[in-house]
Amino acid sequence: MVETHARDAADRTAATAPGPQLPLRARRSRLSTAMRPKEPISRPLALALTSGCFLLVLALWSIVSYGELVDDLFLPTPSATADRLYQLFANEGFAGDVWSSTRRILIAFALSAVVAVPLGIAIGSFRAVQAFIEPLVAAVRFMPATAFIPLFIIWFGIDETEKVAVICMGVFFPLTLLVADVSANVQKNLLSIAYTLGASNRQVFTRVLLPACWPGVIDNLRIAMGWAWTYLIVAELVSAETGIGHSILNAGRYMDSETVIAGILTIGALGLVSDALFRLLHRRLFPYAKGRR
Amino acid sequence: MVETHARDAADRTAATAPGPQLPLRARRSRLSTAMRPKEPISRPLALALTSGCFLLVLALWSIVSYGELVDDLFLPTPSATADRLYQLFANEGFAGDVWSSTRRILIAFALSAVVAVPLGIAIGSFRAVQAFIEPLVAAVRFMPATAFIPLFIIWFGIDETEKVAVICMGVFFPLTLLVADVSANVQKNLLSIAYTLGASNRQVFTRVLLPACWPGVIDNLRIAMGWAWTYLIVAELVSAETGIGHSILNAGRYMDSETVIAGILTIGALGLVSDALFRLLHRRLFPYAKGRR
Amino acid sequence: MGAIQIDRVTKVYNADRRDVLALDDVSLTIPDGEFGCIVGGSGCGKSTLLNVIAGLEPPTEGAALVGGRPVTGPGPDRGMVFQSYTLYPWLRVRENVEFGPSLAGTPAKERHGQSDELLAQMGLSEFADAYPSELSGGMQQRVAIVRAIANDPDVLLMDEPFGALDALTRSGAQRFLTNLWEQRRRTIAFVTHDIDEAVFLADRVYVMSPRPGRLRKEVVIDLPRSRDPEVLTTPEFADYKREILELIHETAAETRA
Amino acid sequence: MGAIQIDRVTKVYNADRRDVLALDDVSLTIPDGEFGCIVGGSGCGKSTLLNVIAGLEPPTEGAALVGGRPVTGPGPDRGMVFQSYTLYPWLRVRENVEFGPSLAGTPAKERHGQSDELLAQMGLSEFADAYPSELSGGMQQRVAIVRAIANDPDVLLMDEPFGALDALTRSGAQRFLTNLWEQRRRTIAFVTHDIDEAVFLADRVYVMSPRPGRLRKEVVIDLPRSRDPEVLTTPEFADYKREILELIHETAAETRA
Amino acid sequence: ACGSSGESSGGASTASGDKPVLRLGISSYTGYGPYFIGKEKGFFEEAGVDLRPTVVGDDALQRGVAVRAGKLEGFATTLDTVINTIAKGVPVVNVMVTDASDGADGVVGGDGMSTVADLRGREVAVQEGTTTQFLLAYALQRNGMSLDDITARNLDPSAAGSAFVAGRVPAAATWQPWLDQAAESGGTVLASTKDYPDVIVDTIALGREWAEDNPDAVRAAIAGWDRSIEFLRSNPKEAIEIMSRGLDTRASDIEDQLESIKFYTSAEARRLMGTADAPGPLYAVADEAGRFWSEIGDVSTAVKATDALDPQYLGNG
Ligand SMILES: Nc1ncnc2c1ncn2[C@@H]1O[C@H](COP(=O)(O)OP(=O)(O)OP(=O)(O)O)[C@@H](O)[C@H]1O
Ligand SMILES: Nc1ncnc2c1ncn2[C@@H]1O[C@H](COP(=O)(O)OP(=O)(O)OP(=O)(O)O)[C@@H](O)[C@H]1O
Ligand SMILES: [Mg+2]
Ligand SMILES: [Mg+2]
Repeated sequence: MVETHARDAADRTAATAPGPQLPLRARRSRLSTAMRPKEPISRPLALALTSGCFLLVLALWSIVSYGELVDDLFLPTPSATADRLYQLFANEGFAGDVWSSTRRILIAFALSAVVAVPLGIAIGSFRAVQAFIEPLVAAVRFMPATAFIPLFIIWFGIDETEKVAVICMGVFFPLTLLVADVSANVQKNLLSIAYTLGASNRQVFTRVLLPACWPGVIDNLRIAMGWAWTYLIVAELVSAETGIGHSILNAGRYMDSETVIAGILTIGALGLVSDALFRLLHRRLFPYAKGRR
Repeated sequence: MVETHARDAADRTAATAPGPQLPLRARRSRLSTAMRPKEPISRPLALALTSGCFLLVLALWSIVSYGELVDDLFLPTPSATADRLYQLFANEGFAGDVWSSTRRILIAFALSAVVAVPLGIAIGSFRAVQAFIEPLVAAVRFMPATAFIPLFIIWFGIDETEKVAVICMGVFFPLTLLVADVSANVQKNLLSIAYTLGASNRQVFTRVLLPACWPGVIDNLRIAMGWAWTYLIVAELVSAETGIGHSILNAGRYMDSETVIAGILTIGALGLVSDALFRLLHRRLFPYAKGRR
Repeated sequence: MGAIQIDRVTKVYNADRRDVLALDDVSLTIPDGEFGCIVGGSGCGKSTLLNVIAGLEPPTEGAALVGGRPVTGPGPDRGMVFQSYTLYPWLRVRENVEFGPSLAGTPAKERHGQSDELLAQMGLSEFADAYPSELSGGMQQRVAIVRAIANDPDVLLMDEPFGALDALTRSGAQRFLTNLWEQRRRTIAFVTHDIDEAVFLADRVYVMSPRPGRLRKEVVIDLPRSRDPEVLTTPEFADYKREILELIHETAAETRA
Repeated sequence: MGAIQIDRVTKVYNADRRDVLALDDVSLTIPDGEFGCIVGGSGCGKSTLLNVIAGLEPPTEGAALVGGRPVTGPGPDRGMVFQSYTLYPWLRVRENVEFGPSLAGTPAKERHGQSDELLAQMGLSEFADAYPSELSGGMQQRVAIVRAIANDPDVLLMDEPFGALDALTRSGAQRFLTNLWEQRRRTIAFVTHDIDEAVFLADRVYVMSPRPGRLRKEVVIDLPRSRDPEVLTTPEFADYKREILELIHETAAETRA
Repeated sequence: ACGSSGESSGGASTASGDKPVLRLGISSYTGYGPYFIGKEKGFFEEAGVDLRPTVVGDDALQRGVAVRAGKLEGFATTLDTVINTIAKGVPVVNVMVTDASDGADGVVGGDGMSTVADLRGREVAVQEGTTTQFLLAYALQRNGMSLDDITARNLDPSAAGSAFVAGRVPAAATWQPWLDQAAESGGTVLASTKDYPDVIVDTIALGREWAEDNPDAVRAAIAGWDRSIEFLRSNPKEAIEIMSRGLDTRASDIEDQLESIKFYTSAEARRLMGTADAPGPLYAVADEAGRFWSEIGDVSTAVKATDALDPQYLGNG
């Protein structure tokens, strides 16, 4: 994610300034280089900055909580949260909650993707399909999944189906539009060439358009994963006996803010893991696509 | 959004087939052309398809509801919904709800944009800023705004501020990442040229990088608007005395599905309007950027 | 086999409510087995003409005929090579080359034999398992040409295939193409904006003029085959080049007037 | 004013953990007021060299000097024109041309006077209020050149500025540039992969060889000024062209071996 | 838990055996914990009903939605909420009182407020359409006021509690543990269900038709509940553990909560509900709730106690 070059940027600029005036010049250009848009920085510096940011957040949190600037009823200390996190996993079967949330996400995500990807590809590829369905999808995209919960209870009941439906509702429509963009951006020449090589419409679709779309699709699935977590919490708000969202909400009810924060951090961590997995998948599936982030 | 050419696609293909065998060929190629990826269609056909889709949805809704395939407690009829919509606006001051929701969205959206756009541009432009803050933003993106509501109530109270904060929380992080992408994609040559024309780092930033980012930024703001509505409903779920979300949720509790559907349709319509406004803004602000959707 | 005939073709694009007359009543013939080059300034309809022959764009009026049969859509009898690299990035070089035959259902064994032979002939054997992104631009264009050839089309349509190559790579690619053509003698319609390239490669050069796109003149290049780069510095070559350049300048002057 | 001196410049890029030696101990001088062309196959470091002179890339070793002063970063004394159109799309033609002076705080009135004059000289007056997207590629590159000139740099650095233009537009742009240069006599470093273009434009042609990028030879082009397109068909021209082509072929053969 | 509810989603009303299935919607409120005791210990099975407690959110009215949609046979919630649900056209009936809030719900005030009367003209966080709103209205009415005399801020009860503790609202209608927390943070509990016993009571509400069709199952559910309560009283430690697991709530939180809940068996329920001929004290509360919901304008007609309470299944002891 962070592009770096092995040598320090400041060193490199300094190298252009020969002679005795180097110290002063080097100092000036060090600053000026850091301020230069798109100038790469060294990998160690990048790592230091990234950790620095997380440490800074931790430090702020510590000051506010240990320093009792905020009641620990509302913001527990880092150590209390860590302890709670340990307790949750070690003794309270939190792993089960994590799993049931993850399972809901995976099912909903798979269902959404299974429909959104083909539909999106069709929208981006066939003007008729686009004209037919895109405006509807664009309108529904704005309709909040949360508002459908009462209807979903009626239609799907109160078990897993309903929770999965809420996530699907939140993920499906924007994902469809993103995938439509991907397939609309496939170069027309790639298709034209296939026709001149004797491909039927069907072959152009399956053997050119689809493979050309996959890398972009995987990228957008990664982005959509973030939304899924948001809607999961909304879904678990209404009815659930398990799940991270359920734990967070239950804990909120019993003034257990350690658990609330522990749950939120768990989701953040899971998110980063899913991001990383998607990036790995991308690299594995598309060895030919280099230089993507 | 729908690209069309003035002449019918089928006609055009047919024109290549001369002589007496035209009817048969024309029919075959009419179908085959429609199936050809990226083939443009005529504007009237596109319009017909778009309206066809909305009419189809309406027809299905009518069959299911008037045909009493579903209890009208759960799915009201179109006419009942229309009537309810009229009642809401005419006699129940629904316009006030619409306005208070819209106001929340506008404020939250403006606040998010005011921070996310500069921050995103900085992340995309300065490697150091990127290394520092992007991983944090990426992690927080997954943390559901809903889970923060209790904390927000404590920090911001129960007024508008809290609701605005929830929307900001939901919109800010993903928007920042999108804007970062926009500015990371600005061609480096545009900046290089400015340096050779004597620009300072500051001038490169304000006079090249920023103007180069605006069109993409506006595009992404349009997309982010969709999320804002989702979070609005979440915010109004926990605490609100007014707003479309409040109306929908309250109605949902009382099994008043006419109002639920009427509210959802209102949001969909508002969404389409905001989409259209952003597109118009884009065209007005960036007359030089042609061919964008 | 196939001569290419363009019969009174007019092509109008409907762009943004404004009609563009891209080709205005163009007729020309590239005889069977000949190498035809189409030159002309930007926007004179060269690409449009090629697309009409390929069947990728229907003409508004008139017709294109290949081997005497009217063109109604794209097909494997007319191979195409574009300027920008259009190899399938997810396929290895060999798979790209075998793409056409595999569409037609040719058995893998037969395909491999054929592609091995072609790749060897073209000095690309060692890259058979590479992805396009691992090749230089020149090599990519060579693969694109091999891909078109592997499908054994009657005619080859090439739209500025060497436009993005540097001088050295380009002259290599030109030699590669002429060798190939001398072996196989397919009809070729080759679009370029490099006059040197046109004169060096062609049996006939078709000079077009822009706005609206019209055929200005057909110049028969009567230079002996096989040509090698030495021909570039002969006075005959210089004469052809001057003639064509003047034609182009004239058309430009007319258009401006 | 400024001669361009490259003094034992070595440039190593650190790409994906693999180091690329883009320039290996290159020294050359383009005398004050001369037109220098740099040619060579793809990847031989032409662009890198220009970027080092511009101050956009620091050399790993050695130094570039312009007008005797060492280069430490980009500055308005060295104007740049790239191949791909780098006009600012949100600025009108006039505003693009005035971009440099406006950065320096030149008053609007003065700026306008100067840009009006330059645009008129270059036959671009009627497009002063157009956006770049409304211009053809050739016109865009002319505006890019005018933009560099308007800033009155000591030297002009041009990286394949005409690479994307068709033959006709290109020869127009070449004449435009030589006229300009003959009036103003700035030192020019011009990268191209078109040998014709190099010989036609240059006082000196610097031939480079790739992997690693080295200066192969400096060829002094002793053709009379002002040159017109007729010179392209003279035997002297052909000789220079052949010499350079052979140098390039040799370097290519060596690299492959 | 998801597994078992998944199986029953088909809406089958008879189980694997001959025992009718009773899917009962609950929330994670401690007062509903005994259902898990009865289920785990087999008390319901033995009595002749396959009772399956199913957590459906904090929002009791959504349990009503689920009953109407045929996703549940019945639900447990407060009497006032059932009245509200009936008013919306969901045909359910209360067959049993299971517990009473004994300090679990209340109204807190700060700023030197000490009585309900001090609420006049003040801002009070209270969620529309919920039990806490009913309790607030009840308390106000006992003090000669009504909801019109305060400024209501719509806020979910937990959020209301935390907003009060954080000093964001001067008063709030909320529940435990926020009431205790509010008192600790310097607030005063102005009124709670300790002051108004047997006003906020939890009941078993069943689909009217289902109850009529399965009278034995209803009686079995009541019998199972009785045994669960006996178990809770005799084996509190194990019972709390079962409840903690079932409700996914810490045992210590459950213990705290139990202090403000009074459980009833069918004997006590008979006293509160009475019989059709001799209505118990709950009839008055039910009538009041019916009136309340119709007055604040959510529904047009006031539900009568006789439409909401059906003591026939309690037997005669
Ligand atoms: N799809 C299209 N829609 C509308 N106008 C088009 C389209 N394609 C080409 N044109 C217009 O038709 C004319 C001819 O275009 P064409 O691409 O055939 O020219 P060309 O000779 O290939 O030019 P170049 O040398 O720049 O490639 C131009 O004016 C162009 O703008
Ligand atoms: N930013 C960079 N990072 C890593 N390697 C680079 C970078 N820029 C150039 N190179 C490498 O340095 C070498 C020289 O590149 P350069 O772009 O200077 O060549 P060039 O002569 O301009 O080629 P072309 O004719 O293709 O423009 C090449 O091998 C190239 O891959
Ligand atoms: Mg073209
Ligand atoms: Mg270069």
